[in-house]
Amino acid sequence: MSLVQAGLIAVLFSVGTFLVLHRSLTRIILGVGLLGNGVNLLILTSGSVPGDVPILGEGGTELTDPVPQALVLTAIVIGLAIVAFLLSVAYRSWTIDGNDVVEDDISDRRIAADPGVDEDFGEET
Amino acid sequence: MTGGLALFVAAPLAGTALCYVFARNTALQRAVAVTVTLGVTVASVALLVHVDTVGPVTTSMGGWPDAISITFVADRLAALMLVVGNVMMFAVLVYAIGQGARDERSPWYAPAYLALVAGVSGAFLAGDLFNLFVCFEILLMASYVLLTLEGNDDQIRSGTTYVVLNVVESLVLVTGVALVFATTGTLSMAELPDRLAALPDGVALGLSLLLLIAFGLKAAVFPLFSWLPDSYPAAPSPVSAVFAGLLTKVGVYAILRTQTQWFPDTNRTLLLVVAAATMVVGVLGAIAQADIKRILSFHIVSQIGYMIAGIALGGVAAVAAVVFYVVHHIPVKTSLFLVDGVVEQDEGTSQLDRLSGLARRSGLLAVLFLVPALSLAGLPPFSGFVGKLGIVTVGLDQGEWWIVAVALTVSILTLVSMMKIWTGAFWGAAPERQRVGVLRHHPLMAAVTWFVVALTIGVALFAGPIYSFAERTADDLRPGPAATTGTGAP
Amino acid sequence: MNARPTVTRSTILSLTVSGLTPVLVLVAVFVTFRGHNAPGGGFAGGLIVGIVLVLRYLTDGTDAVRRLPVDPIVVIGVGLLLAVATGAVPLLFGSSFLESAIWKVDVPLIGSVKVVSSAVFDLGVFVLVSGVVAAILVALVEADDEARRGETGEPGDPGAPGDADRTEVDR
Amino acid sequence: MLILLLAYAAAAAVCLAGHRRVDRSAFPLSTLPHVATFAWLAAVAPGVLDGTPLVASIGWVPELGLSVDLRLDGFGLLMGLLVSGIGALVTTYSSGYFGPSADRARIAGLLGVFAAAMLGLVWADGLLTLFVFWELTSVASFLLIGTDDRSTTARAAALRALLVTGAGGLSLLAGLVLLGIAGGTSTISGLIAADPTGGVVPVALVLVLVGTATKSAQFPFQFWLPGAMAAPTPVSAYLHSATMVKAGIVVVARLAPTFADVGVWRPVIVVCGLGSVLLGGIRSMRQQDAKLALAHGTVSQLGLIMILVGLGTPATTFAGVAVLLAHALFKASWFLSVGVVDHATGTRDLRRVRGVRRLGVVATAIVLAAASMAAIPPTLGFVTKEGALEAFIEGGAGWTGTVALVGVVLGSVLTVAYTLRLAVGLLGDHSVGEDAVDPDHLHRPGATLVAPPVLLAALGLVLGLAAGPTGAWLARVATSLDPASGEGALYLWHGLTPALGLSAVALTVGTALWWTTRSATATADAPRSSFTVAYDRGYEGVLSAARRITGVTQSGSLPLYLGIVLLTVAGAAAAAIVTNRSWFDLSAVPVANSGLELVACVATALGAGAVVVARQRFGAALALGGCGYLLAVVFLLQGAPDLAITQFLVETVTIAVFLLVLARLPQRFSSAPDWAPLGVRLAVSAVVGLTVAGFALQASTARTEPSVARDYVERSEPEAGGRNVVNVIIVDFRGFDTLGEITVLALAGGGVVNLVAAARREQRRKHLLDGTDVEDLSGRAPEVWR
Repeated sequence: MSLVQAGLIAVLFSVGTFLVLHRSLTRIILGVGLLGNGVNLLILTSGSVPGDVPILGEGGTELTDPVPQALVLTAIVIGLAIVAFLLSVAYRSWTIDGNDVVEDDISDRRIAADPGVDEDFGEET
Repeated sequence: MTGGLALFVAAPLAGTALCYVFARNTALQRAVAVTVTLGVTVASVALLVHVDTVGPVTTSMGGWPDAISITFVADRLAALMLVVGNVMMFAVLVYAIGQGARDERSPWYAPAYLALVAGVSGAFLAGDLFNLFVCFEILLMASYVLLTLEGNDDQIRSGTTYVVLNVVESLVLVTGVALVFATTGTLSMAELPDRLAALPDGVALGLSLLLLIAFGLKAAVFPLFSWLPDSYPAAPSPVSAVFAGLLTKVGVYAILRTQTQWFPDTNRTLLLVVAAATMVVGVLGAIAQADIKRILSFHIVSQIGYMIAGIALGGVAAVAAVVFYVVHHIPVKTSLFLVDGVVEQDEGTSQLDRLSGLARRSGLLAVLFLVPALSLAGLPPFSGFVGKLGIVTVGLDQGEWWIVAVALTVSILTLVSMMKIWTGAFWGAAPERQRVGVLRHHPLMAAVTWFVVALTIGVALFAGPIYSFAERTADDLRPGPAATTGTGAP
Repeated sequence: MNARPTVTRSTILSLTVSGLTPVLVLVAVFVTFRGHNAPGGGFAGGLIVGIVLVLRYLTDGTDAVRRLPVDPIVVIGVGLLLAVATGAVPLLFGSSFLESAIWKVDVPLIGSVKVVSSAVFDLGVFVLVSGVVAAILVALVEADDEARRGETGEPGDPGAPGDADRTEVDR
Repeated sequence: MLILLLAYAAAAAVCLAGHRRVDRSAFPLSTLPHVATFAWLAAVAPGVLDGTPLVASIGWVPELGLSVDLRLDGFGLLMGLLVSGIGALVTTYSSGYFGPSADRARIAGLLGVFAAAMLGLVWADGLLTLFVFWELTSVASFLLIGTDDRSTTARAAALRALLVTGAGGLSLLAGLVLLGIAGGTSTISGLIAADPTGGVVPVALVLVLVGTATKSAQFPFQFWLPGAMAAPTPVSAYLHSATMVKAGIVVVARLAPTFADVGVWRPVIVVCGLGSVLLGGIRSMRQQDAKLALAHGTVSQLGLIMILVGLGTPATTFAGVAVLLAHALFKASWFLSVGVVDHATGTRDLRRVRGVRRLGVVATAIVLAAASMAAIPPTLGFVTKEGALEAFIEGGAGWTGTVALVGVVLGSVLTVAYTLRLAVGLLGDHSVGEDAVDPDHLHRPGATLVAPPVLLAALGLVLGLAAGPTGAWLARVATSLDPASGEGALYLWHGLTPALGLSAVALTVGTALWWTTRSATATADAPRSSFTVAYDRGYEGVLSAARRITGVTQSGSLPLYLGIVLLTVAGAAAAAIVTNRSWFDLSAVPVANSGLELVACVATALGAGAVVVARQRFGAALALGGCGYLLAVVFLLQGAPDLAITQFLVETVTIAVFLLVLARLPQRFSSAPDWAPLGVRLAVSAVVGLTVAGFALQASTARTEPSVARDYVERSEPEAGGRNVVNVIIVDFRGFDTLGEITVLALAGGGVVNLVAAARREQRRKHLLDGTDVEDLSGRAPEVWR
């Protein structure tokens, strides 16, 4: 991993993090996409150094490690699956209330809003 | 058994494939699902017996040498988890068929459920770190589909939280896995302990923490738990029953393996603090809720704390206690959610303020709730007591008094909140409104609930054999001879 | 609705794409089988088929996507089944799951060709990936189409005009 | 022994499962195991009393020292006789007490469960066996107190009793486990033999005493017991006076001879015991409900017994056993009599009750039980109280014994006073308030109701008269607790001793106290005990604290959750970086592998930045795609053409899906309220990026062993038949991963189709509701798609 690559990983993670911390699901998905890119780059660069293409018989002698590549391939496809699914969630969310904002959980807010109030279940006389 | 282990994943996957092919015939899908889950359940019992009597089984995919291929390893722990997991999955599948809700008739239910079976089994058996990640992805994606099956308002909102957080978990996990490969050059879990031990302290610490965060989020430990109580209650009861009983335990299983075998004694204090916080925050959350499903969901969190505490304490006795705790907890938690499903089916709600006098309507249902509820609170003679006793004994033995004090306090608070359900929903006058004739739930639902509750009682009755099995399991998990010092085992 | 990838249909483009479809699919298959010895493979092949489908949608509109010869979901199932079966067959012969076999086959004109059983596995991947992309595409396109037919503004808020949210500015 | 316990369980199971079918026969059925047990105990008594305990054991979880170890010694025999004997009487009584409308089968079944648990408790030798049965009695008691579950008070009382005794039980558990570890044993007999010492023992003992105090309703945990009177009277008679509340005393009695000399033991016992003696006595004087007055009296009496057995000298131990027997007999008789009165007159209010004297033999029982309770000769109550005072005077327990003596005498004064008040209140005809009961309309009780209290009261008299033989027999019982207790004896008359004097003083002063206060306290309503108030406050406090804390920990906000998770990740990476000392050695790390790489990386970073800056969804999606394409170049430069191709294709498909979805969404991002200021979010993002990348950089230089890839490269062509190693890994070496990943893809495809179909279903529904005519598309696509 070169410093530039590390820097790119840092940028991708930072930007991805910044995006997932939004309330708009689309932005979260964009962030997930960037984080995925960052992770893929991390897998590839931390596990291998640049070298010749790992295809035998092409004259390469200093083959780069093929294992991280295989792992990234798997990760890329899983990333595609996740992004596609999340997009359909965004789509469904839009058909419910016309936007893709991720709302806070209602029950949680209710409890946080009035901590003093206590439901009576008959414990008290 | 050269290639047999692969079938625990391949068979459900073939089932998933068939369900896609039969997408227009849910009856056929259902038949496939029942056949496959029953088959793997029976097979996993056979495997357990084999592993316990003969020894661990290893299968390498593709027939390559173990070090370079993906392996499945069935040691005692994996086989045990496989049995408990598959039995629960099968039971809940039958329950769901009995419930006959809209979800179960969805053409996506059966394939996703089978994939969940495959993913969970794969996660238990995985002998390769990256493959473990892939199996996690299978079970996660299946759970995403199951959680949003109906696609209604509630499910989408809570499903979003669930999906996004678990996606981030996946990213953390794969980062951890990648860095493990980057530092050790292998993904074979059999080779990892030695190679990880050779790493500089800081790197090993970072890797252990990354994996801990990933698995801890799955297991819902403090401070990574908040998504769970928000998302599980929105799922249909059979789905949340499986999620509650099983999915968090996959995380615990992974933590158990990684922390005891790869990073022994690394994060003891951290884990103890995390465990205590998890117990307390979970149980307080449960007390604060007014809905059965939400109370039960918070208890998942709280109970995970006990397991983490056992893992933190370390040593054969503690690990045995954790193994037993996991085995006890899965059916207990599942059965509570199943009871909740019956209640919801009959009464149309799980809100405590809208329920009353259930015990008068059905004494049997009351028993079905009370047994696992008391077990959850750790009261004897139920299985929860044995589990809790194991952890308490080890804690006192090792002189970690404060964690024992926390554990016992939390257990009385657990009792408080379970009795809140009992006094709120089961006691009291039966409601004024018209009783809808006979109870509406399908006999299959009641039968399965009975079966699972009977299992929990069975776990209590046969706690002795199960516990000694757990000790043998813990013995298997003992880290290499170099690391055994310092963990006191009586 | 300038936002939608609405299509100004060019007949020439349309004819070109539909004419090229079989070729492109053949290319995809080729990429799949070539993968064992050169960059490519089942994923790449499957994704190419998916992209071809996208192109068809862009040029010919929804009908091109809707009138697929087979149900994409069944395709997904078949692909997965193919992959699992490739893995399981060796079990019947006492080998390991996914154990590969290599046969040398003499094909007229081409000569001796090495056939690897894992190529069947890759074929399964190819089929499945094509199916998944097609399924997602068909679902979204159909929904889009239907929504346009029953145009009544934004579904979440039937009373409000559709562009209401669009004027909101991101902070 | 085990067979008997199983018999109880079986009878209880029949009652609970049979429910309405066994309704009528439930109580007769549940009497059978009691009778059998009593008979068996009587048969084995001689042998047991001769010092050869019967032992039974079944293993449960040997790894934890958990097993059902039973050991029937003399004390266990006495307790067993009480549990089964009074049990038989109570079930007989119950068959007359509960009408057809009551849930007889349930009560009978739970009583059976309780009896089995109680027998297990008194016979338990295993430390954990004891705890198991202990908690079982708590649960049974909880369910029985809540018999009338429609009543809010009953539910609250049941819960209070369960939580207090349950919490105490956990304290007991911790104490027992500690003692077990300290003594290296899992049984009580083993513990006594080992007599462990050391720093942990006092702590363990205090934990045990807390447990016993909760169960035996000792100060300051006594408050749950009066509330437990919400249970039906036979249940109260059995559980909350004769048996269950003795559980704590059983434990103390077994441990005291060995551990009384440990520093903390006696002070704790005396404080708890005296507190209960005095508080119970005073509160009893204030009650108008006869049953509540008895309940407070029970607290007081239990305090006395606790002190006696707790002091642990041979003499007090013997006296404690004797008082325990006397108390069980007269208190059960009292409760059952009050039940009869309630049954006959319809009230237990001392201000309203009249005409009890006309019930004849029941009135006699009340008189006899009262005499025993107030320690009037020649009842067993008197004889044993004398024995107790003798034991105190004899000394041996140091200053605590002296304090105890003074307290007990004061307690006796109170006992006399509240006994008189109760007896006169019930039997006198002075109460002629407006709502007083009309004595002419008494509901005559049947024989099953009358016989049990009379029998118990008469037994108290007979045993008192036969003080000598009774004392000798009890001495043999007490031997099992402390071999030195065998010399104890009871006398109806043993001369003018200080003890007799103290008894006389207690009687006189007590009578005087009753006389002076009888009118003052007769009208005041009992206030809610301050302990109960404290408990309720505590309970409410826990509930509201739980809500408050949960309001913080469970914000329900996804961005906040994500922020926490990502910060945790950053923390982990930072901890790793800091721990690693070789961090500053960057000399081995190149700035860039090639100039092209530098350009590609910077371009990709700019692409990522564009995603954030983009104001419109389309722009952002395209920027994401562009960033992905550029990343493909970075991959290519690293020597990964397969990756580059796949990344390129995936990115294309992603953009297509993005655009299809975004086509329907609003163009711009909606402005939602932010959970944190921009600065914080930026800082979090930067920290996450830097720490993760930093740790990755560090880790990438830490490789210790060669990669497994060497094997793959070597075997790829000859054994797997492929030259593209990456592809061979994917489809062969690691084909199983690929199988998993295409499953994920398949599932996602299904999930997307499902959610889009759900959206369409809803849209169609809405259109139907709107009345908009929608073209029916159902003929076109298969059902799955809709």
